[in-house]
Amino acid sequence: MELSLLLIKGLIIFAVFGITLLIATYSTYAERKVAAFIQDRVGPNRAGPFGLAQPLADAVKLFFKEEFVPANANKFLFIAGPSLAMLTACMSSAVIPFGGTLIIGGEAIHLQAIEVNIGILYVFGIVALGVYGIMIGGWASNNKFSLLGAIRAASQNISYELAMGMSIIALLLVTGTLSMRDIAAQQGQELFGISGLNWNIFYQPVGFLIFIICAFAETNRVPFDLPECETELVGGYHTEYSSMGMGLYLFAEYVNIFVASAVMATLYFGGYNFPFMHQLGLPHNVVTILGTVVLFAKIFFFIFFFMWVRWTLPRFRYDQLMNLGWKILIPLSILNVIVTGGAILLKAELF
Amino acid sequence: MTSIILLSIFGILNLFVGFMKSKKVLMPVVLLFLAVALGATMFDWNQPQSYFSNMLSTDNFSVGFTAVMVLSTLFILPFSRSYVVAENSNLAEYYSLLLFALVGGIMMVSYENLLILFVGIEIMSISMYIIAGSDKRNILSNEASMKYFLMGSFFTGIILFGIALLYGATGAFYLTDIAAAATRMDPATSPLLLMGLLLVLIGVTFKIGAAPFHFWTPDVYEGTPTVFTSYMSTVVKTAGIAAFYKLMSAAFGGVYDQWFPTVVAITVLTLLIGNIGAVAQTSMKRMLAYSSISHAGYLMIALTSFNDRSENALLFYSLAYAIATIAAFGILKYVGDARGSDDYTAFNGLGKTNPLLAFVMTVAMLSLAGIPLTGGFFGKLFLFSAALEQGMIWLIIVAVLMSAVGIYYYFRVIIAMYMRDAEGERIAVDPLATFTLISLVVLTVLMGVVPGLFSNLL
Amino acid sequence: METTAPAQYLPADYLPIVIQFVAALGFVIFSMVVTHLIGPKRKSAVKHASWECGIESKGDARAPISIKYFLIAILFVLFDVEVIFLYPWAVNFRALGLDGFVWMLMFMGLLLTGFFYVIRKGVLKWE
Amino acid sequence: MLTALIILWPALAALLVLLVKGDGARKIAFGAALVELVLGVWAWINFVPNASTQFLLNEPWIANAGIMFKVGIDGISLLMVLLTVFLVPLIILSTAKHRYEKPSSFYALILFMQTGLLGVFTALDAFVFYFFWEVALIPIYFIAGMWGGENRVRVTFKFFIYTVFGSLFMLAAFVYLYFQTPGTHSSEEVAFYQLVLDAGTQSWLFWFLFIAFAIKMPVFPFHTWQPDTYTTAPAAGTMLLSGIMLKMGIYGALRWLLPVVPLGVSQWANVVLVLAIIGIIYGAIIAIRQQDMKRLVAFSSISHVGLIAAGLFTLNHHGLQGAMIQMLSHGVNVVGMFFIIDIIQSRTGTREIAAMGGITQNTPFLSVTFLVLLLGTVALPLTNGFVGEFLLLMGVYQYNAWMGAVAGLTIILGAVYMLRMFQRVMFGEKNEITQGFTDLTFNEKAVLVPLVVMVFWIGLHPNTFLTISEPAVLKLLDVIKR
Amino acid sequence: MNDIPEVIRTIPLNYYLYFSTALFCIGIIGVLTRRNAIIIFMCIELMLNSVNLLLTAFSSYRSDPNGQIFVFFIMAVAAAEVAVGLAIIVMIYRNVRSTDINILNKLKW
Repeated sequence: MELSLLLIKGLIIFAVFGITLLIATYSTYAERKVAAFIQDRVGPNRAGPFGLAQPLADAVKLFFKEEFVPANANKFLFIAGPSLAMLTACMSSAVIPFGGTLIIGGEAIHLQAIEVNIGILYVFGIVALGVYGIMIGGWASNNKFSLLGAIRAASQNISYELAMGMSIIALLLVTGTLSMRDIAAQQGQELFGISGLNWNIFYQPVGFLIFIICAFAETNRVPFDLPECETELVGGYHTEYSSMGMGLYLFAEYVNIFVASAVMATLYFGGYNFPFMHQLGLPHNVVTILGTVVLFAKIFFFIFFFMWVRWTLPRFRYDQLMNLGWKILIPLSILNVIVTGGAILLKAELF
Repeated sequence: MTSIILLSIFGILNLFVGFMKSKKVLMPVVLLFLAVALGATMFDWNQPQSYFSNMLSTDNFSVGFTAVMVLSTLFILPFSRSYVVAENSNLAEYYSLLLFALVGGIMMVSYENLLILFVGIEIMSISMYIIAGSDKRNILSNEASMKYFLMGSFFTGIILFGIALLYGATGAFYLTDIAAAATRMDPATSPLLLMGLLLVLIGVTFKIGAAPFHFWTPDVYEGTPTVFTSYMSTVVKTAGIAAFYKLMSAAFGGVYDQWFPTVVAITVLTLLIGNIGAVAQTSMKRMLAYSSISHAGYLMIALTSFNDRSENALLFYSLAYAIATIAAFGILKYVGDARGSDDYTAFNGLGKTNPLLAFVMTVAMLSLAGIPLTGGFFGKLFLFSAALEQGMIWLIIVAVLMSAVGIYYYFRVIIAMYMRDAEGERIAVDPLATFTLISLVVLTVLMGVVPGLFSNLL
Repeated sequence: METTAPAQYLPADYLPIVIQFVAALGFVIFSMVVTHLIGPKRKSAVKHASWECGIESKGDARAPISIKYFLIAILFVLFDVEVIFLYPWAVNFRALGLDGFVWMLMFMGLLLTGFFYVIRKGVLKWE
Repeated sequence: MLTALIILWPALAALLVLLVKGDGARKIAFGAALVELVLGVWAWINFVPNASTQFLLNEPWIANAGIMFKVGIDGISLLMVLLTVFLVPLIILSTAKHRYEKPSSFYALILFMQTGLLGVFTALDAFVFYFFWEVALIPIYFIAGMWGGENRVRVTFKFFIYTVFGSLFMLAAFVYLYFQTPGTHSSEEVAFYQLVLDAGTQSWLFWFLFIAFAIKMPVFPFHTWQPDTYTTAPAAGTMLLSGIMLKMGIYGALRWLLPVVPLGVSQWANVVLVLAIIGIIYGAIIAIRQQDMKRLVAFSSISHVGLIAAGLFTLNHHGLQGAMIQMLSHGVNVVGMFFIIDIIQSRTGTREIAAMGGITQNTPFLSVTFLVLLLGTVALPLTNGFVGEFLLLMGVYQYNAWMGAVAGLTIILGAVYMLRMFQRVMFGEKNEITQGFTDLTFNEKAVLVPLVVMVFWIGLHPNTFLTISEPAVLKLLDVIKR
Repeated sequence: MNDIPEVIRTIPLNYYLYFSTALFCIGIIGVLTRRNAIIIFMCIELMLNSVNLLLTAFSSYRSDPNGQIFVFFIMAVAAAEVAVGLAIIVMIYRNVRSTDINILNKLKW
């Protein structure tokens, strides 16, 4: 790879990274604002205009807190836990295509950090590693609540990962590729004569439903936040954490929400494509930039959706959670795969 | 092939049969399954066929050994009656695991591709790891399971590395391709091939419990519940040795000279360790474990001789050995349960309290010792003949000497039964087991009087 | 379907992943080190004990927990691997056609049988 | 077919006996043995005295390996068959007084053993021979082990291991020979006879085969199992062992050693002869020192068998014929001796020579039969022992005069220990244990009278038997000298 | 995905061989020297994965997909083995409260 290309890639990576962190940071703010709105309160409003500096203040506060390690904890793992959680959260955004191609000086530049032809597997691989962060942290704390929280988190995550994988398989039947870029590009095709509307959600509504439910569970969000449900487990796996250890866990959660939203938007909601994108007759680069904007709009919507749900729905009981995962979602996703496969074959047969 | 499919389906079905309230129905159902599978196997007789783009083939060799294994299982199951009576909550699972292990075993005897061999070995081994630990509350059983598992998967890794090296050297997993490549290139100059062969050899040696990788056998056999031990020492061993033979003959027959010394060394070592180890035991179960090692040695004589006699000899010996061993373990189970010990002393006076059990045990021991009138004698005779035809006199001298040693420990049981005073009450044996024992004796004697019926099948 | 992926991959093509990894790692290390350096340190025996709602902590936290969790973990391992087998199939679904579909139906059938068995066995029953 | 019937009948009868409980077992077993005797005599009557093998049965056994189930009777076999069918009913009858535990098993085993013995004596295929050789061993092991005296476990086990160990070598040799036969291999006797092997091979084959037979006979120094086993086994077991089973070894050597590896034999005959003669002297000397009557007879048996072995390996007509006739005589005599010892033991409760005396005074019948058998054993002219030992000594003398001279000592030494025993036991003062000694019962007479008759029959008209075996022996010699 | 083999082929085959052999040997040494059942188990998995690597390398160099198919099977089987292995370890742990294999000495070797 030439150096220039590498530089551009590096630039994109750092941009994506920065945006990720930024969005994650402001998600905390958004969350509180949304909560306030739903509960008819004001929300943070002291730091900066409309309280916009609140996340920064929180971050600074976390930095200055005492870094506390319980006496009989495993020191190394205790620190490794949150680090790993954060690390994996940050890695997974690498393969998401944030836009089409920008043509600068005759050279096409993809607005994507890395293209690997197994992008979906990459995301899944990295996300699956996230469980280790929680598990290690909870175990290393040597606290009963932490351990229980960690184990709950682990079994919840792995349970929903199965249904998630299955729902993705149905999607793959439609797309025929594992590359995120290809999947995004496919959705730019025409549907009913409207370009940029060939979204997978129209082919995979059930799959999407399963996917989003699983995404909630994977990110430990309400109504699936049993690993940290304070009524039962104090703080769950991060009971013993303070300062940035705590901070990284919280942060990782929001990064994961962002990534999950981005993946959902890319896989099911057309990614950077938007209706009539090719019919408006705009220049290529403009379309690309517009597309990126549209993608972020979709992502924000999903992030909002996450928060909306959080402040609307009560938490599941653990057995309900497991039953939902194993006895409803998994069979449903398998059925979905079979129906999808059958439909595709039928279509190939008939037309 | 039919038997593989049937047994897999039966295994699954059986799991669901296990949901029924009464466990009593399990045994008849499984016996029926096995009988059907046995029948289906026999349909493939003299009708060689291959499946899955030649990865699997049924010929008389595979059908023969499949029949031996299915038959063995059929004979073993009746002895698990007490588990049925005890309403063991996981009984259906254990039965299914036996069926699955059988599937693995069948794959091991009918493979044409190392992939199938590997999958077969693993299906069988993994089932056996669980079976070994089936007495969950018993620490001995736990330990057996753990040891078997750790050792087993370790040696699986070694086999796999060997297979990978063979693949690197020959570029194929098919036995025929490997054979072609192995004869084409001079193995002496191909370290990859030799190393691969050696590693696979080591791994398979472990699986059949031959020295120097035999050390797990006594421990695992002792810890495992007796009925399942008999399964291990018969079905698993049969599958292992048949797979071993097939591998050596189909893939490495052309480079016989390369591996011959190693295999002879293993054989001799196995014979020595198995027999001498058995002499030192006070526990009948451990003795049978060592005896199974020694029989692995006898079976390996077929590998070293490696001519057109040895296949038949192998089949005959496997059958004779399996039948006798099943009878021995079956009785050991009854005696062990009733007298609370697996030692020789538990058998004291059995000839007075239970003449039938004692008689069957005597026949089994005579067969294992290779005394005429039993199948074991002709098994040994055929194996030794095959080796002698190849001119391996020294090997046979060792084997003969070790057979004489074998008589020593097998007869200790007979002595205990007939020449010591009874210590216990009469042991109750249910009719099905009695019937099985009698059939085992009849079969053993039949093999020992008219061996011609079984000796030229392949 | 148009493929925009580069025609050939070289090890160097995966460099961006390394960059991203370095960036993320850098961020994590940075934050942990900084908080370590600037945070206060006050030691106290009570504070360093495991937190159990203010009650004196008893025993080791790492005690055996319900077997159910292990079962879930084991089931996951099995099912996840089965799911992995579906990926190549799904990607090449159109090429494999009806035959592939039927085979996979058998595979799924077995998977579901196993699944059904597990449910009947009560593995997923939580009290 | 007759051969098959002869072989199989006792086995069938054994199964029948197994089903009978209690004392009936003995009666049925005795009946079966009498039927077997009739069959044997029937074979004798129909036997055409020439060198050929008669009543041949030749069925495929292990077809693919060319192994046939081939049995038949020639002159040598017939003598052994007759000996067996004659002795077994007497042995069964001799147990009448004993109340054995589980009689059905006991008598079934005896009959079963008879099958093995007859199979050995009629086998014409090496593997059939080996098969029956081992089959005969199992019942005697159980007879001795289950109904024997003290130390029976250890002693019988030693005996079993010893013999099996030896016979495994024989098996190995047979398998080797089998592969030397041309074409699709065969293990038939004639095929082995036709083999031409080089001297080196024959040399080691000789030892492989010889060890098996030497242990069975037993020849010095392979005899160590014998005295203990004879002493420990129940009377019937001892009679079976010494009367018939011992002949298996001699017969085996005659049939499967001498003609198969003649070069090997000629190479080692000297060694064997020396061993045999050492055995003669050794057995006799030890016998002199024995206090236990049963042990005394056991050692005397070693001595006598040594002579037979010596005669055998002289490889001349007299030696072989002597061996044949002496096998018969020894069978008759030794069974009689052991039975009488059993009678004495059952009346007095001991076998100690020193503890007894004066039995003659109230037992005329016993004394006479004992004396006759004893004189037969010490080879007094007109008794059976004389014919056999005379021929044997002649054979050995022909082979080597010095050896013949030393071997001749057997008669003198035999007379010493036998007569000494007779004198101490039967004459002298009565004491408390021999006080109430009663004479023979009807059953005992029924056993002893036929034996006494045989002693004189063989002694006075040995040609009845010699003519049976003569052609076969001559033919055998031809094969050996080929 | 036809190009991945070419990527793999930019590194000499022997390097793969050395590397996976090294991994394999580490696994073996681990199995032989460690006393904790879980660690032994992990070492076994390491051995299996070194085989996977080797098979993939060979497969690429020979442009023969069979090797990779084999890898799939190894993975599936290894998963089953993991499941069973963990179950056994848990079973033992619940009985003796330890995963140290030295505790398992009720049966003499």
